[in-house]
Amino acid sequence: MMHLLYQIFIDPFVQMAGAPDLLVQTLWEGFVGGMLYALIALGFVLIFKASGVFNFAQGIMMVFAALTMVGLYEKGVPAPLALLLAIGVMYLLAVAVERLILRPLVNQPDIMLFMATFGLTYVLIGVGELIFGGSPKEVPTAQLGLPKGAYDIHAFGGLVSLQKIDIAAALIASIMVAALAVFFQKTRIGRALRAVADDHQAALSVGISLNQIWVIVWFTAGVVALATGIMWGARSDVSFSLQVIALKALPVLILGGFTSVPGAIVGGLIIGIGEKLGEFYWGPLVGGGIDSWLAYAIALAFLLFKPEGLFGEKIIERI
Amino acid sequence: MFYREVGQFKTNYAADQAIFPIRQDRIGLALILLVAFIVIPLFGGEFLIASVMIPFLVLALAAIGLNILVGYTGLISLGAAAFMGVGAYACYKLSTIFPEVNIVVWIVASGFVSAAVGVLFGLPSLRIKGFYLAIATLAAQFFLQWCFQRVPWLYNYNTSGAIEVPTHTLFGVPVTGASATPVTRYYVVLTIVVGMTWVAANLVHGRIGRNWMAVRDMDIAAQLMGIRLLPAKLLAFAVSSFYVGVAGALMVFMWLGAAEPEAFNINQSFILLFMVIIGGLGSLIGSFLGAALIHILPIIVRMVPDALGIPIGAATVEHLTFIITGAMIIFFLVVEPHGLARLWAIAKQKLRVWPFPY
Amino acid sequence: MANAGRACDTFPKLMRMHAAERSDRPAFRHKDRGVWRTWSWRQAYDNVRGLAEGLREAGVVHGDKIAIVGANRPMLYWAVTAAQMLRAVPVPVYADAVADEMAFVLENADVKVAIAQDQEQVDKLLSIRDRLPHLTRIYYDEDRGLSDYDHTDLQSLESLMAAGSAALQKDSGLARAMDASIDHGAADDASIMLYTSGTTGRSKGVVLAAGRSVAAARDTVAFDHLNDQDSQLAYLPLAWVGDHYMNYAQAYVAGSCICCPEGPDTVQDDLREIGPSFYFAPPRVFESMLTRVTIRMEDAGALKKKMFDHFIAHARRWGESILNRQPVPLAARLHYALGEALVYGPLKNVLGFSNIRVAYTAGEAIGADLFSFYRSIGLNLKQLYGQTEAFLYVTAHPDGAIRAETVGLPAPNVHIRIADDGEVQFKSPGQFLHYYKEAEKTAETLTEDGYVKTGDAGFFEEDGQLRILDRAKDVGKLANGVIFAPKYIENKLKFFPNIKEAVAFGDQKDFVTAMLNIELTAVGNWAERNGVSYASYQELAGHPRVYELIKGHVDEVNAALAREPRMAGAQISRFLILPKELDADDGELTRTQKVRRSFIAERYAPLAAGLYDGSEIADISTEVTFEDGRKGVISGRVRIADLSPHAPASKERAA
Amino acid sequence: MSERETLLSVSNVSLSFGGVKAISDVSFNIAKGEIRAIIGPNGAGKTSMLNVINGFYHPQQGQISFNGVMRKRMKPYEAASQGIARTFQNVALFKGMSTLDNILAGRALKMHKSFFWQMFRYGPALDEEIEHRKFCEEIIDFLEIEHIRKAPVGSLPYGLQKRVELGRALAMEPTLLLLDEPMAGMNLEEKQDMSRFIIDVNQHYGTTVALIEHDIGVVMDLSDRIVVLEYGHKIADGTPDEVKSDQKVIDAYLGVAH
Repeated sequence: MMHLLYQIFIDPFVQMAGAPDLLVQTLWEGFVGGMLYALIALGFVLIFKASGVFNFAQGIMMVFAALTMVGLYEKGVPAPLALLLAIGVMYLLAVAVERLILRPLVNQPDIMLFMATFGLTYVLIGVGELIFGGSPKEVPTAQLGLPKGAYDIHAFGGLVSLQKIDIAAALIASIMVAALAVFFQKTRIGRALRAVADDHQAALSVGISLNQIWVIVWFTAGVVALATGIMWGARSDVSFSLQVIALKALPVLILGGFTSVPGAIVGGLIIGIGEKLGEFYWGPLVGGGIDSWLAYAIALAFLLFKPEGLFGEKIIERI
Repeated sequence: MFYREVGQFKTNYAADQAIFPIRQDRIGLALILLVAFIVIPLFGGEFLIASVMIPFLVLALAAIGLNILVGYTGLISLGAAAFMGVGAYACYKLSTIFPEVNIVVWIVASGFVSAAVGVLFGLPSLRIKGFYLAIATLAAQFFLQWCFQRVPWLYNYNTSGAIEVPTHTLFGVPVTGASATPVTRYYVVLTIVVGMTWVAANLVHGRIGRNWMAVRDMDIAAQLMGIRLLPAKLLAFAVSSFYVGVAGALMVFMWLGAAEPEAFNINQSFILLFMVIIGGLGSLIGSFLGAALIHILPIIVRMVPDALGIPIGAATVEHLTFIITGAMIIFFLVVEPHGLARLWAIAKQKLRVWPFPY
Repeated sequence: MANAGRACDTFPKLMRMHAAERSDRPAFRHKDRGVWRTWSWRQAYDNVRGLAEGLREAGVVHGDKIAIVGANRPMLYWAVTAAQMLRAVPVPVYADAVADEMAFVLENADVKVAIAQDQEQVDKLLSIRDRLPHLTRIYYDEDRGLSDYDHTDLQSLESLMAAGSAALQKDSGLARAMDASIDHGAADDASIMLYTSGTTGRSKGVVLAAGRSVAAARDTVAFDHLNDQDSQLAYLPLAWVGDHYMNYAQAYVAGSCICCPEGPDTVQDDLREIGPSFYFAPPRVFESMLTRVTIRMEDAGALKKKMFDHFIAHARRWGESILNRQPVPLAARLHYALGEALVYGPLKNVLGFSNIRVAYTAGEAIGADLFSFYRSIGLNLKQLYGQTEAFLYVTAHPDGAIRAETVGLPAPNVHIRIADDGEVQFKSPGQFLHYYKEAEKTAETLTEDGYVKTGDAGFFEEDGQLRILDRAKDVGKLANGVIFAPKYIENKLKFFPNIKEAVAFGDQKDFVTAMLNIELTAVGNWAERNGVSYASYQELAGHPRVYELIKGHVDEVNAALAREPRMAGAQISRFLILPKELDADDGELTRTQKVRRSFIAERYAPLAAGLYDGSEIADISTEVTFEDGRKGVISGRVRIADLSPHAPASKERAA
Repeated sequence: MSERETLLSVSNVSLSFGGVKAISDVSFNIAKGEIRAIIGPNGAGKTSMLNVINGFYHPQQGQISFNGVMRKRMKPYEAASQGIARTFQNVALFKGMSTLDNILAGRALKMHKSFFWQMFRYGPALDEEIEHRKFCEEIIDFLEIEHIRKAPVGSLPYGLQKRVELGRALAMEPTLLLLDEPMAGMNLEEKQDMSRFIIDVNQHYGTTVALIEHDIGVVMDLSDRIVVLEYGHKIADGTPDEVKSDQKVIDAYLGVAH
């Protein structure tokens, strides 16, 4: 018994202190993962804020977008053009979603829209696999101007290896987050998007129809998904197994709250880093693979104390 | 049109509160049971019984379980398959530890294990609501699935990592394993499903069902009427998990004969949720209809191209199934958000007031 | 059995017999608190005895008058029998009567005890109590809202009955006395007093004798083969002879079951639930039912509508022949059978008519179309002609010879003759004794040889069936001498679903005119379909397009009148649509919903004048009574429409 | 009125949401058997007051005692089990259920038969169900809603929904009945009906009623005493006549409305 307690509560920290380079390496990987989680979560937040839809398909949109780009490339389309085409496809998707799902389901309870995004998930999986096949694909990083290789830094009493693609991912993620923040705060459309979350009438007064706003939001979320998908893909491969990773963005949302951009970032980092640390230092105790659920457990633990998330608005129930 | 309700008056509350107050419904139900218990075993082929009816019944039972939670109590769960897994593994362990006990007893008992686990994962439901709760149930899904993979004790340290069902007998007749005939397995499944459906109907039509629905429709008002949310929700989790767990045990023991942890993955959870949504939230009939549609659809997708002579790969069939399922969900949500059950209710209402339109 | 030999010539004796012979058969049902409470003949009889004993102890004796005010409730029917058991005379009063009307009846009848259904009726009774010196006690059935009332002279029937039953239980002497009281009941006892609706003038209390009532009911029960397997829905006013005869008297004779609906809003549902085998309704009920059928079918899908119309057309062609067991080609029969499965059967099911063996309509003339519609879908609907003074039946349709225009052959043991001036006169087994306290009126109504003057003009058709034209004194002549039968014309108008009420004028005038009421449901529905917007009944009634619509109907009536030689000269030349619905509360209709023509002519004098002075618009301002009893004034301009008459059918075409 | 026993007393209650004061230092009491109205302009804190009374909100300051018992933080279901029932400003019926089931749901506290019997809908469970159905039928009869007994409440007109909601509250056999704008959105006739029901409930069942209502005419007719709130403060408290002639009330409220 004592041994078990020791293994849980003491030993991991001894390990961390004993090999700081490994700790830093783990933290870095957690950080990069966290940034990407944050990016996926951001897609959710965008859509939730503007249309009140909890878009379960966000994860699959990421896979679908990346798959479209890579699939087109594999079919002989030059990479930059494939990227542009993929962006175009995401636009078409946004239009289709607005037409076929949002518009007919407007005024239905939120749960209905949530369920509809399940349907969307399935359709996207089916279509993606039907057209591009189910086998994993490699992202043409070079053609997209993404770096390869790693910087090896000798520090913390050992070797810390920073993959260049990870650095690029972290940078791009940061840039996108910043860009979105600026977009929301400073631009007219961005303000309209924020307004629409609170009051549909207010949005109309800005001169943009609700339907246009939905298209814009879904398109933006699609572009974010594309970027995220390429990053993840570049780190591993593009395949539908990425979808499970996308699901990890959900605990991020719980943590950060559905409506908060900073929440998505902080939540992403907490989950990303917590998960890596947990898997690396505690995972072996129970046979490993705990990263499949650890993120949820962390989020759940937070949730029990703060049901509205870290940055969510305090819920005052009115009757 | 077939309903002739004139003269069907009730002289006491017991008759008026009956689950099937209309005589024609009772006759219809009796006919369905007659077909299920006699016609299908007598005239159904092995394919119909083993590949259509048994899976349909098992999935319907799971859908009823999930419907109790999602449809009747309004708590979304994305982890139903994991609870099927709990039932399956519990039954597996129980029957290997005590092989001499009747397997049907263990199938039912495994429901209790599932219910207990369900209550555990239902605890956060008091503080967490709506989408947050839906995501929280994913924790159950991933954690339990991880257990099935990583806890060797659960699968008796088999090298394959899968569980396989040995032969068990009931009154000397093999009911599980390779030597059990489909008809025997069908009867076991059918009896359990019919019995449990009856119990579910009793529950949802009584005080407990009303409390669940009150919590679902307006939890604040429910509280102010003295309904305590946590017990009501936990009971829903327990009953739901019980049903789903028994369905899981039936799935492995009566249908597949063996299972890997992947059988209980998140996709299976989604499929169950689809059955409930397409079938109709808050409807037992809907659970059956949804299960029938979602289970039978792929069979048809597979058979149609064959029948038309179009060669089509197994992978393509799967992709098409995905697309059709997804499109169908969207279609149903747009056209009839309350699912097949509502269509059935509308059709029934039309028949009752025929020739009037409403 | 003690009473087997004795003839049952009173209702208490009949009830005692049923209690013995079919003690467990249902006698009464009442949908109360959501389910059909049922009382067997035995239970009902015991309850009645309890009530009777309670009333006796309260001092009710032979000859006392007991008012009964309320909707159809077993308890109130029992009160009727309980009164009869004591040889007192029950006086049912229309439940929707306003306090003033009620005061008249109760005062006139010297009522000693009043039995009320609920708080509403008790309130009315208390408000008129000063005018009723003989009234000693009030009993009520439903206690809601009454607990705080002064109970000195007020008591619940429930407790009265309980006390009475307990007393009978305890004291066998009392029980024997009650038996004796039943035995003492004699055929010529006054059994009930029903007030006429008073189409003309004040209402009169018609006193009916027990023996005659039972005898009349026996005849018709045999005529229609009613027995203890039958059931009927009692939803018509207790005070109306129709209810007293059809439900009370016939059920007591046949031993069938009286079913009381839950409330006025649920009659249609309750009818469907109980599925009676015998049904009685005035034409307006059948009419509004058909209107609803038509309106609901308007909303049906094109295919279903087509199917419905097709089979209804087929039924109109063959249905009555099939019902009348006349020879019909096999193909048509099969076609009809298919229709029965697809349309008629389900339609009868939703209307609650599936189990009906015999249905009657009476009280007013019924439109031929309306009448044959129900018959064509297989409902054995028949017409009867009668009045309170006859204890309802004078004539009735025999099976197999049923025509909408006639009211049938004389009922068993009824003698009918047409007086020289065309008035129908009869002598019947159920015939009344006299008008209460109105010897003069009684004498006026009876001929010297004991026939009753009906006041209706009519004649016998060749097959011996009676045909009623109108109230004899209403039949007038136009200035040019043409016969003018207002009711005849009004009925033709009212057969259109869009027209609710019609009042025709023309006596001593140059031409015929009419004031109409539109039927809000039907016309409102039409308006919705045709994009006619309106904010109020008044606006809809005055809408030019509604005038056009109604004008079409009036024109059709004219065309029909033109085909009848006797009536061709009495076509409608001008009409208007009244801006408000005629209402019994305003005195424009009787409580049985018959129009009071002269009253209306007076009340709407400017309009009546407008109809004849050629003006296109007339102004009117009139008082109305709202639902809650408040009064208000409706005023406005009413348009008057002109029509050109049709040429009478030429002799050549007729030949 | 003063000699009547106090059923509920609210002392110095303050409530705020994230710094915004909804109720500031309000005290008043409700006597047994009376009809007590709480009136005031929109946003005066009336609904919040009801929410405090039935334990849905917890005041930061002040105390509430019910039936002589001081209470601290109370859960809504505890308030319910002590006999406080409630209707809502925006009808809060169980939309997926019939009228009858809604009212039966109001009997939740009185039904106890075990899960075991419920499973079979037999024996004690069925007996209990029938017993409570009987009780609910009395309410249905009382409120004259027989014709919509089996109708899904979502499809009913607003006025009837309000009536069903009252029925559901009555099913709890409450000692204190809180009505939040029972006549909002009703026409004259429906208002008269509702007033009659409220008076009947009060007189014949002896139920104490506290109600919020905007129709001043109705309030003056119905209530024994009235509390007037404005911006979370109590500005008047007394009989209808006293309140009507109170200058502060006239300035703040009545003057505007009339």
